[in-house]
Amino acid sequence: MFDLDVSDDRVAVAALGRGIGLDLLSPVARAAEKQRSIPSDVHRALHETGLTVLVDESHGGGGLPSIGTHMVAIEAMAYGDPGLTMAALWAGAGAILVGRCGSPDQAFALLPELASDPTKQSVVALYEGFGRSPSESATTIAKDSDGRWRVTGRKLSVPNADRADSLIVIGVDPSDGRLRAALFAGANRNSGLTVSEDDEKIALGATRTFTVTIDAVLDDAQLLGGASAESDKLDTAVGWLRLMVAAAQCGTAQRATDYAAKYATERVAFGKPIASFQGVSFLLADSSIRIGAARLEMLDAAAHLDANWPGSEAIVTRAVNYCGVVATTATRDAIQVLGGHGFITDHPVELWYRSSAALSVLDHDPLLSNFEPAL
Amino acid sequence: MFDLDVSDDRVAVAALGRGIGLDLLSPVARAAEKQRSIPSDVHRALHETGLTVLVDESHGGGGLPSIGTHMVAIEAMAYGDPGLTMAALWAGAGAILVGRCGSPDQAFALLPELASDPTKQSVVALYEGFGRSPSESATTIAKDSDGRWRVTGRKLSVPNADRADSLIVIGVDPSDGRLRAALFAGANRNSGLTVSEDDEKIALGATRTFTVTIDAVLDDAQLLGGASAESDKLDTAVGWLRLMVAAAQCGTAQRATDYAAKYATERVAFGKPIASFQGVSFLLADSSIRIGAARLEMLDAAAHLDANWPGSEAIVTRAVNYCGVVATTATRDAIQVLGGHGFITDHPVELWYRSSAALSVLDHDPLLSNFEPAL
Amino acid sequence: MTIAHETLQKSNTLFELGPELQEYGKTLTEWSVAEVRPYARMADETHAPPPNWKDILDSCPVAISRRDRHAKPLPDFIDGRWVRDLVTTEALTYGDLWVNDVQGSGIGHLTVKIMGTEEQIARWYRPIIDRGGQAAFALTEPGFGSDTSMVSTTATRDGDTWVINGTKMYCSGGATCEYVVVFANVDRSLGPSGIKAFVVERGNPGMIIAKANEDKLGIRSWQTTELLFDGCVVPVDHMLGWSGNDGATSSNKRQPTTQSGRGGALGALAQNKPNISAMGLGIAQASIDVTRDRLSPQSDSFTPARWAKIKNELDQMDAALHRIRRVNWGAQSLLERNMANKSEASVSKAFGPPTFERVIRRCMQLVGPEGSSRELLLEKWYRDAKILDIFEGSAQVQRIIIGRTLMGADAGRG
Amino acid sequence: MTIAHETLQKSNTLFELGPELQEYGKTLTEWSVAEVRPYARMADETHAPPPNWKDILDSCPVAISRRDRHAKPLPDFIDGRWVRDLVTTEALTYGDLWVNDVQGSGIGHLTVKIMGTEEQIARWYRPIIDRGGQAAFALTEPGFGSDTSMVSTTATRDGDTWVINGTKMYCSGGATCEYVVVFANVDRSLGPSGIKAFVVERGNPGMIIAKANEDKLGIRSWQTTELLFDGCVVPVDHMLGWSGNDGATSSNKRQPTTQSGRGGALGALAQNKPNISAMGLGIAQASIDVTRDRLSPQSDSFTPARWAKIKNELDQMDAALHRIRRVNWGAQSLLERNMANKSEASVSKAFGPPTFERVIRRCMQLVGPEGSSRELLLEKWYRDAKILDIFEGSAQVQRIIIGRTLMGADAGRG
Repeated sequence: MFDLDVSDDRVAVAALGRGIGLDLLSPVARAAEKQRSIPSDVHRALHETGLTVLVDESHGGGGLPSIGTHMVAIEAMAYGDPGLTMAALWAGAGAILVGRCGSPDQAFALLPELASDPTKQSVVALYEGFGRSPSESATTIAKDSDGRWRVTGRKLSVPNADRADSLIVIGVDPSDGRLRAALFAGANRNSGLTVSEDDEKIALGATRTFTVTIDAVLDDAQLLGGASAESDKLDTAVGWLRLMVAAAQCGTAQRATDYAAKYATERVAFGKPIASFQGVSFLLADSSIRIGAARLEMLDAAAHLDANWPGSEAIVTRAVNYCGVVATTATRDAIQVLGGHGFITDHPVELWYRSSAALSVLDHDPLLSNFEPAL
Repeated sequence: MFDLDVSDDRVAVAALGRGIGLDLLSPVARAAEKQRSIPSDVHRALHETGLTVLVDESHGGGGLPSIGTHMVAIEAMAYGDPGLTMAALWAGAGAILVGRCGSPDQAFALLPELASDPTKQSVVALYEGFGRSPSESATTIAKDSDGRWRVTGRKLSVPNADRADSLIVIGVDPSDGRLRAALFAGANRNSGLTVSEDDEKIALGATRTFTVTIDAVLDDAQLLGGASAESDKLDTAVGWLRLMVAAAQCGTAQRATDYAAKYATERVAFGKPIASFQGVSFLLADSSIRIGAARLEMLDAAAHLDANWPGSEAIVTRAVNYCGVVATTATRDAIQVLGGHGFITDHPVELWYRSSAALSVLDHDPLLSNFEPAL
Repeated sequence: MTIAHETLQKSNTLFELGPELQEYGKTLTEWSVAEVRPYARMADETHAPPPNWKDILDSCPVAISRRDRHAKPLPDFIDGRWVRDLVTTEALTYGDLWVNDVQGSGIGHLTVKIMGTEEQIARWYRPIIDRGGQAAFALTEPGFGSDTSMVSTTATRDGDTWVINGTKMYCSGGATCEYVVVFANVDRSLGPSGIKAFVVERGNPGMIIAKANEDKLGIRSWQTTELLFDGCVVPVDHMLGWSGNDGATSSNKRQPTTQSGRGGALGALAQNKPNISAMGLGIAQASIDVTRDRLSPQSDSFTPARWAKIKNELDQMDAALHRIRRVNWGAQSLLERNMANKSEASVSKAFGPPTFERVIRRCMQLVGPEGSSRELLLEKWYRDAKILDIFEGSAQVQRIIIGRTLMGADAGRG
Repeated sequence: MTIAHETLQKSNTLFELGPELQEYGKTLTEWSVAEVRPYARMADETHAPPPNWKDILDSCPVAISRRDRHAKPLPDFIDGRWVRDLVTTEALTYGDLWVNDVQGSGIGHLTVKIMGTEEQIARWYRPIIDRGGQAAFALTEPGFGSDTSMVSTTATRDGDTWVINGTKMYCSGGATCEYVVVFANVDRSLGPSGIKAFVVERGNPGMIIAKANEDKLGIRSWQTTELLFDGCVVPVDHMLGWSGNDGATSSNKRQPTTQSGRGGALGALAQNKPNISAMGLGIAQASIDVTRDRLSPQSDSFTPARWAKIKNELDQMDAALHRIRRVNWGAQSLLERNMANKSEASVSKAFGPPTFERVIRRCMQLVGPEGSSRELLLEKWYRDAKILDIFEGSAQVQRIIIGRTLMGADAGRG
């Protein structure tokens, strides 16, 4: 059935997230960008919320939320700052994969530490560019003739690949075309991985990213969930990670629009608050319309993932791409409303403009949106 | 050099065309649509202007204008009514091809009659659909083993194919991939042609159109310009015919925008002329911006044709398609400004909305514009 | 701040219709393609629904607008009534939208329900609900559309009657309905607050059908009537929301107060906006499907690059429509929870229609030179679709509403 | 109505640049790629032009901004000076737009030329033209941008001097120029007509550089200065358009009249709008070319459908830019003929910038995860491009102007 969750619980999760975003993240957003990391006290506080590094209770964590609920929380935190929100999520992303898809041994080896120690990181090497969805990954995890697993590929924008305690590489098993994940942890953390740091990005500076070239040979035990891992669980978990970006885009777009809306009611030109001009108010109304549609698309994708719907990958790809269109447009239009003030760092809108652009390139599929001249 | 013609001469041509459009065509536009033809007095008057059936002086006509000048005149006439303008142009389109590309015998056989008798028609079978430019035509004009020419193909939206005195089919010579034209006139007018009338279109009712299936065998004398015809002349002449639609789109778009602009200054809502709301004025300003760009693109294509620039086909295709985008958008937005009044036949805007749509489908290449959701 | 685990673990239910409602929509869609669509061209050409429209409606597998509908209420679904109505509208319109104009009862009776006294509701609302019939709504005039404060039709008190004078346009069913709810100003010195609603029954002297149906770009079969009120006299108790018992006479200026004003009525009627969007979904989805069905067998006639572009565009259109569908469902699911959806309904109305036009236009263009021919319905739907962004508030009007939600009452005021 | 045959037969000349101007543009483009672009990242990171910028400019094969430019005027072309300037701007910016800020002389001196007396022109305009130097323009304040009637900086007459108080933002070159032309109101009771322009020379006491360069999203190397005027005293004859000889004293209220008002100055400066668009053409075209060069060798890494889409999009971008280029050329060719181009210049400014943003953003996205990295200049150009739709009038302001051309003075007034 179609059933939009507008419950008090949902509202409470959003309020919690907004509180974190506005009180904890927003004030340090620019500092974090400059220092290229999450300030450690903020990192600790985020870790305590249980919303960034997700570990179930049996491994000492706060429990895993549903994907839909997590997206609500992420959107709300990104309303404070998308760069810090994603930095914290990416630093702990491996926990989701291990928790959902790992073997008991793998979970035991990694999760308690991630749950208890905010300095521990588990990251995922996911993106490859070229518009590829995970199932189109050119990274392969193939069983070779002696029964071991050969992992080859090249992953882009891998967060903290130099310092993370564990790193999980997503690839395709050429024997059946299904997803597999290779776990680089402990003694095997670096074997077969070549890591080179990327230049700084237009935004998201709190996360350092790396290009990781993989040419490794693994035992069954290094496959996430072992040789018999269920790939549909991995499909869902990978979709979850990808969709976090869509949720962050919604939060960014909403914040920029709200900020510009407030500015428009206060700024006077030609004798009136500029909000009274339809050239301004329609621009923001359009953003508002699009954000609503994007949020529903993102939550719909989350619901498909929560239901383990087959074929969720395409829905996730579409949601991520549409949210990217909406956020880059909304942050752009927010600057436009602020005019010259939008272009200087006295206001945070330029940071959101950069952040949405940086998020939009990660998982971009050229087939799902178009270049269209403005006129 | 870049040199925009803003001369008095150009202004005079535009004024002449506007006079024809507004005084002669606009008043009978709806009647012509209903009766499925150009009213005969109007047809005669148009013929006398020398702007619709173009014949040089040596064959008794008023002389051929440059393509650029012709486009200015067409745009201006279409400002009155695009359906009648195109109906008259299509009915005499063959004169351009025969005049530019025909052999002396062909010109002598056809042109004097076309110049003197407004009831004579010479039409061109040009469009095939599937986004094809003429050079991609699936209609072939191929020399067969006994030295005759086999013409096969299927042409869409051929104007007045039942009654026209001559009909020229555009195709490709498979031996060199260049354009050729086959002339069906006199005793050969119908041989090898199967003609079936199309259903009425959304607009352009004054022109009846036909689907023409061709399977004919011709002598050299039936090839336009003979077996040794210069295909680059034909390239230019065919480009000319195609570009007429772009010019008509500009005129339609401009008229709809001007009409809506005037309405917006007169119609009052919420205590002011609606032009004072940026939601209205920006819509029309955007149309105005786009029309200016479309007109330059159309005139640029005309200038390329006038200069026999190689590779003009692509420029013409692009101009035709952009003018289609601009005109369908501008007529749509003009209705939007008129609101409910735009939707009823008391105002002519709905006719222009339909006309621009009908023109936009004829020569549409899906690669040159995009479907893009409004939001 | 902590939140209970069970709260965090609750997931959204899937944004898919329940299987029963999906099946219902499919059944209705198949019926409308089989029974409604064949009459689309005729309806357009004759500017009227097909003469046998009642029989056609009776053939519907669901009793939506069958003559026996009062005995057989619509099925309930776990998705709720409002989402069911959206599915119904889209499915019916998928055949063609001539059916929408004959399928309902208009909105006049809904206005009575919102603005009327209990007595008036019993007299004019209940019968329409119980045994069918149509009730028209006359607000728009030649001189205004969006700005409903500009009503220039007047109602002048004369003893136990009101005398109505003025012209109304775009009254759906104005020529065929049982009664018309007419908005008129009882005292122009009061400005917009003098605007009241009156029931004028069919055949009431002084109510003249100036034009039974406008000559329109699209929805030609919809009967949009121009009504002239020329000294039209109605009993005093025909003013909605007022019993006529305040002792006022023609000579005194004291005006009765009504239960719910024009604003309230328009607000309540605004709940219909997502259904307008659902209509557009019907014809836009039909356009995509018609185009795909027509072009797919001809795919070899396109260059590979063009065919790839076309396929991609048709997929993008499907996605765009589903995005709109989701927004509509979302807006109406608030009603299901008895929550206000004013802004969401405006979003729905602003979001869909401009995209429907683009979808249908692009489909015509992808089909090519034959795309604008009456051989197909695309050209009709392109003409029909244009009204969706005009009536019940253009995208511009909706943006004013949305802007005000965002920025307060002055937003977009100009 | 008949028109002479020779008139009808006259054809438009081709909308292509003359071969000499094409060659000139190519030479400049190659130079800017070779000499300007390598410093783009540094300029962005240091928020300043490279320290050797004068040497870089001197290496230019054309004497545009070389130190010897006054001895070697720019070549003439049959296309005319204004189109040449557009070609120049696009070609220079194709390397990177740090160069635009150091390449010109600002617009302060042009304001002197428009508003000044002959004496003032000789004193402040001619020297800049003859020997170079920079003259800044200070109009915008923290409290306004588009609405230039809101100037709150004041100039108070005190004997033979004016005393200026207020804050100005976004003064290009405000910290490095020879003088600033400052707009201030001499009598706020007069409203906007009290706004006059004053020359304040570098080092004048009371003119304080509050911030030498704003911390900005883009064009970081451009020196946009915040100036504080705190009891800044200038001689009475520093008010443009007035000799100071009307005998007015600090005690009387009679205000001098100026030759040409704020409107005239802004109008004349508006001729620069197409050059703003040309700047955007430079970086947008560079973005397309960089993207095509980067992706083409990797084409096999894309699926055929994606690569076809990307190629098609890059072609569409080229076409969109050429459309903008044509509009710019058209607007400035009117100036070549001494015709007004107010509306056309606004069209040019409204048309280009929003599309440049979209081109560059899309290029970043097509490149993928590395598209937003500082490894490439796309991310810089995306940040830089945003200013183009803001300064010298946003697309919104331009649409007001265009709407007024179409519909009269009330259009878009709100």
